[in-house]
Amino acid sequence: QDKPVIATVVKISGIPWFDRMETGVTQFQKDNPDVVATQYGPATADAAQQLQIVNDLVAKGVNGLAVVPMDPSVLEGTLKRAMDRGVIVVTHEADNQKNTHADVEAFDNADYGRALNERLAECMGGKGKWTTFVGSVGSRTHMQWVGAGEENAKKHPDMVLVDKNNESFDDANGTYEKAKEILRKHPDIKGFQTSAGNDVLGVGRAIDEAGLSGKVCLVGTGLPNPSADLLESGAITAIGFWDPQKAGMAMNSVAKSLIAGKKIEDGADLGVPGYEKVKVVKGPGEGVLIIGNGMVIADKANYKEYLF
Amino acid sequence: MSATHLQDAAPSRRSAFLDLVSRRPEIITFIILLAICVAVSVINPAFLQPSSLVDIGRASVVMGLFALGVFIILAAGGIDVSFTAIAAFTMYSMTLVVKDHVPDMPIALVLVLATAGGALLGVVNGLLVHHLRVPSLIVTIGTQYLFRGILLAFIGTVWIMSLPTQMGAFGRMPLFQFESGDGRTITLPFYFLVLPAAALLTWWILSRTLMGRAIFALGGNASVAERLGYSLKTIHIFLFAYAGALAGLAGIIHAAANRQANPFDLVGSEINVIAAVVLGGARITGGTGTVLGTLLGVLLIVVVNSVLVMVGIPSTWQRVVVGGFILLAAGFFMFCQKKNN
Amino acid sequence: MRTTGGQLFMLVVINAALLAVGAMISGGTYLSPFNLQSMAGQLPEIGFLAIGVMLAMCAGNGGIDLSGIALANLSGVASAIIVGSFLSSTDNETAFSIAFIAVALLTGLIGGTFNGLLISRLNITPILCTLGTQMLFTGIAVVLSDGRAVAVGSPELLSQIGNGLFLGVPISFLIFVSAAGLIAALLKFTPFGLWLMLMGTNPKAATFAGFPKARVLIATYATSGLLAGLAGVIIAARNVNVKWDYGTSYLLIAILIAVMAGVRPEGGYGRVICVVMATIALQLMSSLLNFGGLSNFVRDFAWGALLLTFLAVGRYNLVGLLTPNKSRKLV
Amino acid sequence: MRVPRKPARVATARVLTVSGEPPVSHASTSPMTAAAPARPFLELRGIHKRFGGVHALRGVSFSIAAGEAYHLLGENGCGKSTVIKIMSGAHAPDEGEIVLEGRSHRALDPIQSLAAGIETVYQDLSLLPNLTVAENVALNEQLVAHGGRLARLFDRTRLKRTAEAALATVGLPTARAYLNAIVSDLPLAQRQLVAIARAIATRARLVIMDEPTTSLTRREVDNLIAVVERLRSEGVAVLFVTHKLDECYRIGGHAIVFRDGQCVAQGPLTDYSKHRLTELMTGRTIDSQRYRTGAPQAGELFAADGLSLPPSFARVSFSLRRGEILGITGLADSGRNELATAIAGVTPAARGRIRIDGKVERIGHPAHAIRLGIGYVPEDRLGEGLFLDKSIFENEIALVVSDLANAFGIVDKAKGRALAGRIAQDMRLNTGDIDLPVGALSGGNQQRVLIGRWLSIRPRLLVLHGPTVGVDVGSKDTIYRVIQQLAEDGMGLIIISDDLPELLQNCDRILVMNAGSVVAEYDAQATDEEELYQAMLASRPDMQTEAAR
Ligand SMILES: Nc1ncnc2c1ncn2[C@@H]1O[C@H](COP(=O)(O)OP(=O)(O)OP(=O)(O)O)[C@@H](O)[C@H]1O
Ligand SMILES: Nc1ncnc2c1ncn2[C@@H]1O[C@H](COP(=O)(O)OP(=O)(O)OP(=O)(O)O)[C@@H](O)[C@H]1O
Ligand SMILES: [Mg+2]
Ligand SMILES: [Mg+2]
Repeated sequence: QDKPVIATVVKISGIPWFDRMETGVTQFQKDNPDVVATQYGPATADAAQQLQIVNDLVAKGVNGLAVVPMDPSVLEGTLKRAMDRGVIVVTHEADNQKNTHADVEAFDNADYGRALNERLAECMGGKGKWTTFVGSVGSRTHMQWVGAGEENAKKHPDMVLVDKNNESFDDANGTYEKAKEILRKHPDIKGFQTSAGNDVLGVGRAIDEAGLSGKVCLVGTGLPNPSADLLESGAITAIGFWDPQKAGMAMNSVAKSLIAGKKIEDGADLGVPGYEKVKVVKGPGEGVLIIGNGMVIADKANYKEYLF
Repeated sequence: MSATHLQDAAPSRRSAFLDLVSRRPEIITFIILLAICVAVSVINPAFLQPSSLVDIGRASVVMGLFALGVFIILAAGGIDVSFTAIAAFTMYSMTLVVKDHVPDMPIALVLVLATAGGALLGVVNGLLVHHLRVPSLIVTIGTQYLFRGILLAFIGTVWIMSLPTQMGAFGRMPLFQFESGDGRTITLPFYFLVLPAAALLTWWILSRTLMGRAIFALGGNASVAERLGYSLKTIHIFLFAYAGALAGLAGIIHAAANRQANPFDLVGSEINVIAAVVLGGARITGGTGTVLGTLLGVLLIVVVNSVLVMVGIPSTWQRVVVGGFILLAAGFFMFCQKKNN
Repeated sequence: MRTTGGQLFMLVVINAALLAVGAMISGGTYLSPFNLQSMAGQLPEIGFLAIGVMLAMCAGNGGIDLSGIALANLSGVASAIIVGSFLSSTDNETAFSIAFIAVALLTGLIGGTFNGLLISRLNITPILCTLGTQMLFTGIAVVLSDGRAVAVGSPELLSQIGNGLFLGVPISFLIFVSAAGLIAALLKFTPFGLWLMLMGTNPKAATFAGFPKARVLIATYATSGLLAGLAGVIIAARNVNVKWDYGTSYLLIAILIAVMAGVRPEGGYGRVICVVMATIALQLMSSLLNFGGLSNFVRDFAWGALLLTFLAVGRYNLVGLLTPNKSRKLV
Repeated sequence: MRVPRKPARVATARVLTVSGEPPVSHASTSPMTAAAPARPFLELRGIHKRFGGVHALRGVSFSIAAGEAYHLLGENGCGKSTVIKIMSGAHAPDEGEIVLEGRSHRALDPIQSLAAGIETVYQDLSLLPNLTVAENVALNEQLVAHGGRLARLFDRTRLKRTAEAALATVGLPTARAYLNAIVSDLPLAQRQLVAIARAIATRARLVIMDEPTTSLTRREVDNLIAVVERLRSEGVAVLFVTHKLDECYRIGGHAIVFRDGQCVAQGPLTDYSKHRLTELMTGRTIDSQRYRTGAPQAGELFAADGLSLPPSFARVSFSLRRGEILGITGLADSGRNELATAIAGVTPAARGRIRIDGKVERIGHPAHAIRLGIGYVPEDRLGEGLFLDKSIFENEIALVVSDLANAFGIVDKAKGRALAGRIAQDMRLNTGDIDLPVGALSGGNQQRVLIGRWLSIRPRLLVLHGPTVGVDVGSKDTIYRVIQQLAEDGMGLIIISDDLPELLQNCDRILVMNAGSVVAEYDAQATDEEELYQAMLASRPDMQTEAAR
């Protein structure tokens, strides 16, 4: 068949976030029968495994790649080779990716980190000890978020950042243990700003079990469904996220346009909610950076509007 | 026909301490553990509160259960790396079954079935190890991939974020609970009891039953044990079934404590568990070790991992510290043993 | 007593079968030069680590090297930072490349020697030792790079190593094959190799025969470290960047390959050619599954099943039914 | 030391009660003294066994009666161990039948055999190195009592009682510390006794001992013979496999001679002379005269001056000339083993000096010793000497691997193969295929490979520790001839052994060690076994009184 093939490659398959993204890819396929869109992903969260999949897909001969890099830097070499072979490359969550035609971001990372922190400060009443969690110190976006949060907290001189950048490895149990330890070391801690999807669950559980729900504030990236219980109990103050389904559709939409030889202009409409009027700037490499407006901050009051 | 001279030929002339250490290497583990606790308390007196103990106790449960299984296999001269896959497998499929099919299954039955499921997968290991006649390390690398592959490819990958109520309740059920000075509730969960119970059972099996002795016999020399009439097949099947059962139990407890069943969890932590058992004094070549030592080894790893924040080590440095520590402990261990010979 | 020919034969058959199946399901694209090149380019990094694991296993006494990928990453990170601090990868391409390779190999060598020293001098059990150094090496890489990816860039020489072709064959693959050949020769023709294999079968007898045991052990782990350094160079060359947490899944896969190659975990026996063939088999299979669009979880399952099948075939001497078996006469 | 009067009987009674039968019911079959029962206890009929291409047993038949002693004799590899494994249930025969107490079986399994009272002391002892003495001795008794089922409680008091009785019988201590000692910490001789203790810890009907005396000293052998006597008087049959013909005559009983997987003769030992037995076993004539014909050359080659390694030996001094063969003997704990390993650099002496060719040297490591031209053939050839999985070729060149390497570090394999081939010829290995793994050779050939290894570097001094332990008469002959040839060539040799005829036949001088010191020195030609034996026991008051008893 001559239909262009667009392969979406995610960080790891099977987890809720990327399952949600897959619904977007499926939706896109349904809406666009003139392309073949499918999603792939490694079994383990390892950049090397993702790299192998991308390599094999290029060898197989796809027309477009929509990649959510585990680690943008690791993919540079391979993506360059793919582009040299004429494959259209679109990335997501990788605003530093050099070898890409377009990187699609749901929002500006600094804006997002600032927004999370502002919500935290509001809950803390602008004072008290707080700390941050990242998936790992190597995760660029996470570091950007907490970095922007740290910057934002300077507006509130009474907020004291302690033991920052704890690594959670996106493991709820490990995060829980770490959070317990922090609660023990700093009995007067008032706030947590977390980054990886599972962090709110681990920290939230620690807060919940210590009977501190409502007394300690927790704002971080998380998905509405898993966080529902803890949002209800008050252990989680608010969660921030963007909808991976829409991001998946946006990536594929960009890829399809680029394959068709079109260009994405500033203010363009990708036909996906949250990406109706995207900002397009020059990226770090030859490609462009496409920034949407897909940020959502949800709390107990409104999380039910986004059940996934 | 006296043989008094034989008695003085028996090894002597070592200091009493070294002698003790060579018979009970777990003493070294205990000393290291103690030293860390003292050092940490000096650096940060906040460590000295009951909640530390409770947290460490709770954090040891899953690793402790795994370690007991690894230990019993190590004692028989084998190695198992598939237990995490078994745990993930039983944990996830059990939760799935309860959630979708038998929502009001009593928690006791859930635990029993998970244990039985783990044992069943263990039996697969045991049969393979016995019939393929290759070191169990190799077989269990294979079954680790196999079990995990089956779980993720055919059973499911969707995280179960809201557990069936009875499982959630089990994870939250307190053994005791108290309020700390600053108004925080400190809870030692009920499931903590599973670890000492399993440890006692393991100790009892190893030291009070013929099977226990047979396990050490197998670890001493498998072909000799076979010649003396020990049924290797029975031992292999029991061993791996037991370790599998502990893994299944650990998996369910992990899910209940975590309030979610994540099929990606656990796999990847097996080398750490083996390290804990070896730090507890069991030789990697088999035939030695004690249950107490195993528990001490687990505590050692848990404590080291959980005092990093207390001591204020920045997260970029944590791996260096843990790695360096394992080397130091292992070096000290070998130093004491070498001095003996 | 020895079924070495059988193991190799099996691996060759498996590889041939995988290629045939691949050709069938992909309608030929699987055998296209580009895909073959792509697969050949992918396998050296893990292949080097597997040879390292094999060497450690051959030394006996529970020998194993868990620190391989950690050391490979450390080599890349350390070298990128050190060399990057006084040379620029764009201005001085060749000098940068050569310096980068040299420092990475040296780092690997030092790391491996460190393992060897701990194991031979302090008598630390290899599994504990390399677990500890695995964390240590990773930790140092994190501290050096502050957890971030370090850019190496693509200076001419490095990029040739990573992506270049020679007579249609990826240069990285050629490097892998020649390094493997060199190690094979080292094992077969030098005193080191003979000592290593004899020592692996009976360490006590090795002492009595006056072997330089400590030196052999150190050399073994140092070689394994050097190979890790080489893997680090290839990773850097292919990916343009290095990072401390690259390839975490390689740890078990390297052991899997060694075992599939028939390396004896008790020590004393292992063949490099078998490790190379096993690496190729895993690569073929993994690419095959990606081609078939199957989920990567099926790959885990297939690897496990393949390994167990291998063991069963060896155990019940199914190869013996296929190959003419020269039965040795005992005296 | 307390010695229970009839420990074996104590064990009998106990086993009976455990197995659930009242002791009385068994009384009718159990106590048999000299009067042989009507039918044999065990009979083998036309047994065949093949291992791949090897036809190890070709129609073996013999029978064992209660209360009798049997000696299974034959060269290495003639099938002795195999037939034992068939009786103990470790192997199943390919053809033939096993008649046990009148019941015919195609094959036995280990538990069946043990339950019938067939106990085996294997050649490799089959001890569990990580378990305690008590467990090694008495655990199996409980296993057998439960019919091999493992889901049973294990009874510690009973373990202790059984172990104490059995240990006392073979003359080992029964103190708690000893019961709880780990077997791998014991010296070889004691391990052998522990293995024997295990065999008699149960209600044995037939005790099989595969070369049980290889590492026992003469006194321990005497003790063992006493144990055997008592077993026989209780109606227990004993089957020995041994290469020490002298011991057979001391024990008495029947000979069963194997050659090439077949039984070539059986009958009362008294019907056969030693010479005749040797002929039957080997199919050729070997005379047992003194091998030593040459004489030492002038000039000191090696001297030990006040060597000490407390608590094993102290102030040991002696010297050795070029071409001289020095024997060293003593009881197992006399320090002779440690002296041997000290010279070899395995357990370096703490004090004292060693002179080689007049130069004072310190030996801290085996590699040291080898560099100085001192070779050492360890007693435990499987554990410490050979690389079993590796070929004869690789085993033979192990010492010269680095010498065979050329300037580029490449080992010259052709040269190595030529060397190994020459050694194989010199040592008269009975295979020409030097690619065969050493593990596939018989014990005698393995020992020849091990000694042959030293021919590759021609050391100045060769220390042979138990050079013919477990080696048959044919191989012994070869080994002795090689030893003499080496001495002729000017090499100095030290033989550490408790095979006194061996020392008398081969040495110039013999040193006797006792309690860590050299207590006597004899000219080998002017002394005899009796004198040596007395010197080994002398000066230890407790033992003298015993010898008198
Ligand atoms: N497991 C086995 N596999 C192959 N061949 C074997 C095996 N066991 C024994 N054989 C062969 O059977 C023959 C008889 O061996 P066996 O062990 O019975 O000899 P033996 O009489 O005990 O010798 P020795 O006096 O040295 O103990 C030998 O030629 C040997 O090669
Ligand atoms: N697993 C095995 N595979 C091959 N051959 C074996 C095996 N086990 C034993 N044999 C063979 O059985 C024979 C007898 O072995 P054993 O260990 O009894 O030595 P031996 O000949 O009895 O020597 P000695 O008389 O000195 O004890 C040897 O030829 C040995 O190679
Ligand atoms: Mg034998
Ligand atoms: Mg023998």
